[in-house]
Amino acid sequence: MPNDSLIIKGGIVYDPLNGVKGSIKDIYVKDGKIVEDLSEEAAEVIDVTGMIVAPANVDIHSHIAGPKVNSARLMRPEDHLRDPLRRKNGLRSGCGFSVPTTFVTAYRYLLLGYGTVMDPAVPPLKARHALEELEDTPVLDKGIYILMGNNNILYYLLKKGDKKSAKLFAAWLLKSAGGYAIKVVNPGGTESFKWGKIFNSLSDDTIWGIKPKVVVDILNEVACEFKLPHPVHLHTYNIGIPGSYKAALDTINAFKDNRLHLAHLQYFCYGGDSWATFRSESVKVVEALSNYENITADMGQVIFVDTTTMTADTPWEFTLHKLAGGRWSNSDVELETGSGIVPYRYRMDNLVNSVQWAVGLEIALLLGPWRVFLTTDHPNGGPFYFYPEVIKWLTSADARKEMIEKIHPKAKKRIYLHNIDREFSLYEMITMLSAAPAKALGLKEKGHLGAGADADIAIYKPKGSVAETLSRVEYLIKDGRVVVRHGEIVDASYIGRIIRVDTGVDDSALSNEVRELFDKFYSVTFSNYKVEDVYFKREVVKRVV
Amino acid sequence: MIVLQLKERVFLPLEAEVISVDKFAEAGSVDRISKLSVFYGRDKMELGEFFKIEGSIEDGRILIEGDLSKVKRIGKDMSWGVLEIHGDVGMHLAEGLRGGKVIVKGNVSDWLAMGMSGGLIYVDGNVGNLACASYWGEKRGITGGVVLINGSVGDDLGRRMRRGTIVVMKDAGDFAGAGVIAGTLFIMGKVGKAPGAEMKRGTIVLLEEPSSILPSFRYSGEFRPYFVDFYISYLERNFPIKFPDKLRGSYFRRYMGDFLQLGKGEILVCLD
Amino acid sequence: MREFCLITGRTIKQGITLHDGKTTEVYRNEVGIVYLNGEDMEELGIIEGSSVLLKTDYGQVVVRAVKGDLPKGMAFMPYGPWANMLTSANTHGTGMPDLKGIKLYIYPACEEVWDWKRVLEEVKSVEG
Amino acid sequence: MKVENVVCPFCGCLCDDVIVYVEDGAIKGVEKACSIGRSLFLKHREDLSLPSIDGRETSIDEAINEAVNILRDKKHVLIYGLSSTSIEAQRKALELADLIGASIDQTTSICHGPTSLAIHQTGIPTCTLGEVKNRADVVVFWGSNPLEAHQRHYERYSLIPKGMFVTEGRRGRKLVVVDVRPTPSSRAADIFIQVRPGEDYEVLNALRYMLKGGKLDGEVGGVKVETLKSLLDIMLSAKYGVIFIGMGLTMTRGKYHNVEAALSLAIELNSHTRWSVVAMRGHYNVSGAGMVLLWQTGFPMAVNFSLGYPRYSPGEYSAVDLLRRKEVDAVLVIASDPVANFPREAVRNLLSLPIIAIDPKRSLTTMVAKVVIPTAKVGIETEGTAYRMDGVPIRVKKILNSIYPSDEEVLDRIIAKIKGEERNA
Amino acid sequence: MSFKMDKIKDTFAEAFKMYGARIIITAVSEKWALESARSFTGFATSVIACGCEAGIERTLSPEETPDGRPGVSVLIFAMSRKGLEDQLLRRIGQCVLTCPTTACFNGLESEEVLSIGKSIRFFGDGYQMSKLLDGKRYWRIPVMEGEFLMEESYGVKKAIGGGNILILGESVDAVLRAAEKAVEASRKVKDVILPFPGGIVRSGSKVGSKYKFLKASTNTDFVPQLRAHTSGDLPKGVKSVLEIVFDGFSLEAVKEAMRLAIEAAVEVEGVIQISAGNYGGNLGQYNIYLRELWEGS
Repeated sequence: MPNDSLIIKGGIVYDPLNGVKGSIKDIYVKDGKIVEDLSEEAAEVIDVTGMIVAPANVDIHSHIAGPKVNSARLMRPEDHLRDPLRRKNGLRSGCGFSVPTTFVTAYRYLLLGYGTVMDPAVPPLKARHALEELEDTPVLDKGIYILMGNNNILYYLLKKGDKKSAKLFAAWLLKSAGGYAIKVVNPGGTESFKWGKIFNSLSDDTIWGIKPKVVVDILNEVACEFKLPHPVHLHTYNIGIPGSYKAALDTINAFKDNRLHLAHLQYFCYGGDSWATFRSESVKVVEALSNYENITADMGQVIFVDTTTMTADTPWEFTLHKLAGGRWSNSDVELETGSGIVPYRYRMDNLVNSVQWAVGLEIALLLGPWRVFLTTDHPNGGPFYFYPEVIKWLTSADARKEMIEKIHPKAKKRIYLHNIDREFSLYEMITMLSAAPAKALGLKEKGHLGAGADADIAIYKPKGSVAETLSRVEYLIKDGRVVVRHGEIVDASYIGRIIRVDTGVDDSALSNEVRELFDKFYSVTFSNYKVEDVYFKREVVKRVV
Repeated sequence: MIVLQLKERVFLPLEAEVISVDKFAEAGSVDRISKLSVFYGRDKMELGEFFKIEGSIEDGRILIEGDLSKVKRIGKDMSWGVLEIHGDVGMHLAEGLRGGKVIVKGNVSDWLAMGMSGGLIYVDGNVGNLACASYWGEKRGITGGVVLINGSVGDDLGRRMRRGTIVVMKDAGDFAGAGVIAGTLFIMGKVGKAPGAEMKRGTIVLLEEPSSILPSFRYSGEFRPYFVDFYISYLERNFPIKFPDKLRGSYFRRYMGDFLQLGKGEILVCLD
Repeated sequence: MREFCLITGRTIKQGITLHDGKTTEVYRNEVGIVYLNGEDMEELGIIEGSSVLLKTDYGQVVVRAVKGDLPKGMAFMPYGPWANMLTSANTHGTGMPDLKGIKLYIYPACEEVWDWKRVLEEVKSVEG
Repeated sequence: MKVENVVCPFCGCLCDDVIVYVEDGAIKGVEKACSIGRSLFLKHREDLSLPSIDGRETSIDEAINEAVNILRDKKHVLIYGLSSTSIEAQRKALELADLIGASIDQTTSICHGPTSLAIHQTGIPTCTLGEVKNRADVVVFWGSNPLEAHQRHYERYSLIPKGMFVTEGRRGRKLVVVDVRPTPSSRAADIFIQVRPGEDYEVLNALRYMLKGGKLDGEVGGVKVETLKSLLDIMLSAKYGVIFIGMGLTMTRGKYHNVEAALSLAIELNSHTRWSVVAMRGHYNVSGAGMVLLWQTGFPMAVNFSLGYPRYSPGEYSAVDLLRRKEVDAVLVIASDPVANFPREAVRNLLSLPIIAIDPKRSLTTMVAKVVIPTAKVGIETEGTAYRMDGVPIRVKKILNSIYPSDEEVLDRIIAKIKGEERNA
Repeated sequence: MSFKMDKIKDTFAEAFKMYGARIIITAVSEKWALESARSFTGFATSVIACGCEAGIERTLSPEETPDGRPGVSVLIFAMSRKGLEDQLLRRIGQCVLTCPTTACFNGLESEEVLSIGKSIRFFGDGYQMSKLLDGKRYWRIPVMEGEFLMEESYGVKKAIGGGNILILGESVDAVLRAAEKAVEASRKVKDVILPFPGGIVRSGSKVGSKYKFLKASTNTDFVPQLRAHTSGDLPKGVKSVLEIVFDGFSLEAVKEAMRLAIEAAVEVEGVIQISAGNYGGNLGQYNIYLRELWEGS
């Protein structure tokens, strides 16, 4: 390490979790952690007088690595062609745009002030793949959520009524795959698509004869009983279609008693009964959510760019392929899940896209920074490095007005955004980017600058507006190392951590039946299934029992 | 006019996208032009290290002489002026051409005019594969301009072209006009396998019956397409090109397809 | 002169002998080989196991001729240095050379099946 | 010692149930592997390469130094191979390519490269081999011969096994083989369709046309239309169908267009029932090489770093083309044998260039290389990740020790030396 | 010319602004190009009742036409853009599209254009095809005979209508002979057409009528047999009057055509006077003084 002690001197500190709201104070760093005090002689002093000092940002939901991201890369050479990045300062070269290469992903996140990014959808069978990509996504701390909502073994056990085995299996799966949280995507829907059926429901019988709600309930119990730091991360049914808000209401109602995270909520706030009557129903969803502090969400904001959609919601991607035409990739992963990919361009002159754009902002502005976090569901709504654009819209009603003038003229009658005056302050924005998602993730050492926190610190030079200020860091300190200095990456030579949970459920806890199912139906042997420790070169294990 | 002469043969690829009227005009003087950067393999070098450069760019004309078969990306994104090449030339010639003329007295390698949107290319020789083709994964190929090739071309001519006119006076390889969205191709020699595969709209005019027509194309009669007379008159009058006499006023056999797509494209085969 | 269609591909024996080593006799026996249709062999007067000279537009090689279950007019060779004496390096802009479906001419030969050294000599022999 | 669940590092099947018996530091027995896999394990110490420079035996260190000298001096190096080594080594190869502004290509360009090209154009509906085992009631092998190239494919994944929803195994499946010639694989088929060489595109085109309701008669590509009609009926009647595509599509006339047609057929069939396509990848980690290339550069093969950033151009930066045009001045071969596998014209130019060969085994390439660096065999003497043909990553094992460093280590040392850092051997 | 100037009345022709277009009709032969052109220009004598005035400008050799086939150049004038658009649609649709082997091109480069092809293409019932060449769009509309090729857009520009001369003479024979000569002479001029049958009109008109529903009526002042009721400006001995009307793209071209027409007519025996129709300068924006036609020549 270049220097294991740092004093960040004279900055204007924003630390929402500790209630610090723009006080001038020094931050002390030792051995990668924030400490109470430090002697000045031993430490490197970085004078940040006049600059904004905040916890490094945390992205709760961004598809940056793994099989479907790589499949998307394969599908889109023309997308990479437009955004090449040269090798310089010892950084690796690569390509950007909608599915950036791993190094470029890391570099761009770092310059935006991020220290932690979570990939939200990894099939356990291919977890190694995600972890390998994350190893090539340097500096950032990363975690993966494990897809379980369509797992055949889980359904099999539930059908048998063996809830205990089901729970143990889920906990084992999370551990075996090196996951941080349980991810559920259109429960029952992905499996049904393997049978050629489009299935979207919580309460209808899946092809297993089990209602998806039962599966999510069990997974909620797992999250609860095993004290998982992050609750079930749920992408519910009916994504993206007219009337999807009913699915959101249904979902909220079904799981209102649990901790829960609703992924890219924006896509579940649409009204209307056809594309022609497509409209925002964000207010209804916000109303339903306002009573349940235990449920968080992220935006899934839409940006008007050519991007690549990808999700484990395979029936939805197939539907989108039929709607949009053009390329379609799909990958069914044995017994577990699947994924679909469709390139898509959000257009300002498209009424539906215009409404989608507004909806994301509506829910964020109405529910506030502690409840809804900034994401674009990268790259589904647009690449993550468009976040400064989103910040602009969240922090400036004028900027929103300007956009509303540009979008489809009929959109205004279908949205609420023009009625919302709220503008997030710098403090609120920092909350939304760091403190709140870290809290929702249960990452106690992230998202704040109190003693004991990881020394992941973003330092910004104040510029004309909040959005401009937050658009690029002047310094980024990661684990106490100066990664960005004077707005340029100076050190990206280490791989960052994998943050995962250990549920304590080992192979021995699995019933013989599960082992038999495994041996019979998987195409890899049981002993070659579990992700080996070698894939966690630097890791933080959250032991939860 | 500015004249570039290749000093000696190069063996490794020389990336010379700086050779274009736009970039020369921007540089201004011969001195500054010769300092423009090129890549020889991984080495960044100056244009003047490879070429003897004389003249002035004021009239927007460039003449290059020598065996340029390893020199790539000449004329990238050029928008005006005349670029004349005497000698064989390497890959990616006139990529993204927007305007002006590129004239080659020699053969051209693969990937001629990818992403072209306007201007004229005239090649008095043969052209390689993927001429005027869409980049991998790109929905659209060239979106305009006129490309005249006096010799033959390789495979995948005009892939997914959106607009524009391509004339090949001799043979074309396999999958000529694959995925054409619109535009017109004339192939006045033999054509390889599967012309027009996946084409949506657009026209492929052939002098000779192809060896086979895909099952997804349908025979659609014989007729006199008067627009062919118009096209050849236009092209012959404006460019140094002469179509076979047989074409004028002729009847054509029409195949419509590709019915895997819209089925609104056509292959017209000139009848005797 | 009759024209044959050359197809190259994998065989089990090629896969097995690969691990003996590419310079070994067993490898040559299994890879320096062409499979032909029985009737074709009779027509050409080629005796099972005898040497044949194969020629394409891209090169020539001497290998052992063996009867195989093939349609008439087709010749099959396992992937390897011998087959690649006959294949075309033209990739048509795709990176994939023409490795299957090549026009082939077959002549009886009295020469022994080439070994890897002879193959490399032949590679170098013609200036391009 | 009996080692169970060993992963076989030969073909894209990456069978992970192999049993290997080790005695006195050598492999004495192999169970469950196919005949090629057995040969690989049992003969892995035969015909090994030795460290050498210009044919003169030397030390690993000297060979590495000589390699560094070449790589440092040359302006445009081709790095080629990669498909038979670990992800770890492939990563390093890419880092090296980025560092020295090389072109890097992997064996897929002469294997399933056209499949990648087709995926760029259409996308691909695909699945893991376990889905085939559990669901597929119709499997089509098009231009591939698994019984010779992927010997346990039928047995483990595609034909024989009893799956969760195909409980009868072989009896629950229809096997269709499409090829230009009868093969052992076609003999096991319920339906064998023999296509005239080079006309697969037309046949696929006809199937797609009929799927869209088009009427045809006579024959296409040497196949009677009625036969195609019945094939289409079988395809439509499948609950879950899988097309396995092989070199018969990628290497013949039409190349990526053939694959594009196969992918399009599968995509279009998905409007009726479920169909997937799986490419029958050859080398055990050729998929992985593509994966690493994709996540580090955005492209699956044929990448050039001359300008300091990745550029992709098959037909330009692909190995055969670079050699045919002689556009490189040195070649670094990692775990591959281009001298044996490339067409003559490309080999001729290759022989005139300085070659650095990193390979555990002797090959025609090591025989003519200027520098040979032997390494430990991945999957026997060193561990690492490999990706099965369906993209499932599996950890290959270390069973024995080697006196040689791994590919990863060799490349890492080369990189360090070029960067001017010394790294301990 | 001055020696005959006394026969030319010192008056002016009153011309007005119109919109004009040039259409080039080609076909396999001049015959069929002409057939189409005649049909196109038929019933296009006067805007008052025809909606436009049109005429054949000249025939074109294959070298002169866009598609290398024989062709005819046709000019058409109307009082407004809209009117012109309407007439082009009708006439191309009914007289060119319908006529065997024809193709229809724009013959006037102008910044202002009318998109006609985009409407007529629908005749193709979805089977029409578009072609874009050198920035111009063309439509290929399938028809039973083969295909109808037409350009999408036609240049229009402001033009002059109603340039005219009146030939006053001592007999019908004389004025007709003179008028024929005048027509022949003026047809050499580019950019001008003579819209009436054979280029000649006998029923010159004045603005208005005693009948409220009529906008124009016979030009009483020049009707010899109505001398009893009129002002008596008509010279003695005039027994018959014929008019030639000129429409063109420029005042210069109209003037040139009028000048050549007068020169040819005035020489004919039996011609007493060359005059012109005007309405005291109330109708048109242009007053073309006959005697000034020779100024500068």
